[in-house]
Amino acid sequence: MTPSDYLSAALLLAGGLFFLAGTVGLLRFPDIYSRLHALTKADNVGLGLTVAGLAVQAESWAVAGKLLLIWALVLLAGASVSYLIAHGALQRGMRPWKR
Amino acid sequence: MQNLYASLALFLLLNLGAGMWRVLRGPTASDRMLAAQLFGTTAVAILLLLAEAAGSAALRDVALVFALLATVTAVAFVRRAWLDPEDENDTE
Amino acid sequence: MSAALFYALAGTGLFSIGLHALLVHRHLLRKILAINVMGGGVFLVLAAMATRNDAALPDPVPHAMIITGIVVAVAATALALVLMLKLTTEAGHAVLPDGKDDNA
Amino acid sequence: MISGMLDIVLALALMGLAWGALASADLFKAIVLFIAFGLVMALVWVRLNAPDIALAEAAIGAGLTGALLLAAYAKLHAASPDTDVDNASRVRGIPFILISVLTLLLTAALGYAVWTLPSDGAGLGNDVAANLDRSGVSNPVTAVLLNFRGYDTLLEVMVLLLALLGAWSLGLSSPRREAAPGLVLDTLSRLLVPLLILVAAYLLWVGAHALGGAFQAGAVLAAAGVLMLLAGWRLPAALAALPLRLVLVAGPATFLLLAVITLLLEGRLLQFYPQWAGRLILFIETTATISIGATLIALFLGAPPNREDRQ
Repeated sequence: MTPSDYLSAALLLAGGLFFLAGTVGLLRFPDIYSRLHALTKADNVGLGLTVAGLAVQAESWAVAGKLLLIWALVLLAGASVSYLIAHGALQRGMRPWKR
Repeated sequence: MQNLYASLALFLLLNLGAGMWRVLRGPTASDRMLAAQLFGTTAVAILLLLAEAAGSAALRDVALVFALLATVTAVAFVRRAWLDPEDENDTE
Repeated sequence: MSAALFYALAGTGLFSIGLHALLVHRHLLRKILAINVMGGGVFLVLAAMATRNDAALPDPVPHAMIITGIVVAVAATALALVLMLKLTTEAGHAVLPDGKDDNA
Repeated sequence: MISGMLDIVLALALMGLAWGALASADLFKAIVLFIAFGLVMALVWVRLNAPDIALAEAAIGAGLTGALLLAAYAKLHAASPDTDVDNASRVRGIPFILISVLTLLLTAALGYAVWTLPSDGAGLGNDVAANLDRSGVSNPVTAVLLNFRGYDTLLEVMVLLLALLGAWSLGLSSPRREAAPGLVLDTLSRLLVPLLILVAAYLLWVGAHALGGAFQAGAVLAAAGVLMLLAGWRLPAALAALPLRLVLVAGPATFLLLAVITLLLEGRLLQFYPQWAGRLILFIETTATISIGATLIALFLGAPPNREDRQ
């Protein structure tokens, strides 16, 4: 293992951790808004760290660029869809959870 | 490193299986759709890991198409299939 | 057991799950999903058979047939959905009648 | 070891999702489970060393089919509000037991047939590899689709057109007026649609030597159109009659014309001269991509655009 392998492994493992956190949040949080919050952590940070871990290993700049493009797309789509769902939920009168 | 890629792919797949509970459980349509959205992102990550493990650059194109097309499904839900009177009992 | 044989058997399982649901359910949307699952099972058997002699590259002919099949399946699904909607606007529901209802 | 476990988990997920999609009481839940089924299916194609199929499944199985089903679910609800009530209706009693027993017997027979298939079937892989350099492309799947078995693809674009004719002839209309898309969806579609069209062109171009091809490109193009429709775009009335129909038949017509020409010149359907094959295939694929995309968009709408606009 070279130093870049260690860096890549650390990033990938951290990414996996965020995916786990996102899933746990999706399962455990009480309402749609907080679940959205959990979901976007997996979307943005989990995939971001995974992409970063793989980009460290990438054989060329083009590959790293394509990885970043995929991440950027998921970011854009995730943010927009989350807004649309939260907006729709509010319009339909779903109230945020209160203790 | 090969083992790490494959194990992480397996781990993400199991994660996806756990998220299935939210699809089954609901309670609202939007919750189910949210879980499907997470599946899409997880599948993108799994594809990228498998691409690295198999050394197959082409799989990144599959991941790219996945990322683009999952959005269309989600927008179709928000714009069409989200029926107006949604159950209010959104807490467990 | 090789991975190819394993997936081929999974494909037959999918085909059976789909066939059972197709015959048992009366709601047309459910039947459309069932046919799609059956198709997925068939594709899986085909693709598994393409990889069974462990060559470097799998047989491209079944792959081409599956890609054709996927596109035909989506077109057929779209047509079936329109037919279902037409029936629903005419009959008021999307459920096939029980055989017994016809005698009444 | 780990890859074996991956296969087992994938196959189990596939079965579980199929079962859930077909047995769950809630229709919407069934559709979401079916979308997830398409996602897992695409991962299975990757495991089976079939990235070309994975790409088609990612575009169609996980994307377009989901949008189609969700839109149909909404229309079904509008046409029959109690559809969720009677959706659990199924065969019960003795017929149910009979069907289950017969299905189990059939499963056993099919499983036995698959199990006893010879494990060394040569297939056609070697023939394809031997003739690949005369096909005009270097991606074997594209070579099979557009050259060696071009007639399959010719019939397939015809099937698409027929499906659309069938759907249009039923005379449905979608009276539903949509709310304004809002700034976020509008911006999203303005960013994503050009990107989708670009990706479609890329897939069409690389299909000759790498992953891609007309079907995948057509499906991605269709996704662009569906996204525009969802964001409130409608085909301008001036384009709805003749221009739309020309685009829809461009692919099938080009294909058919080339089939007739090759039949007359060579005596064989779609037999290309090797030195011409590459260019002809790209030409057919380009028109086919546009027609496939347009047909799938029209199938998503389910009714001719001019009829919808009159509502």
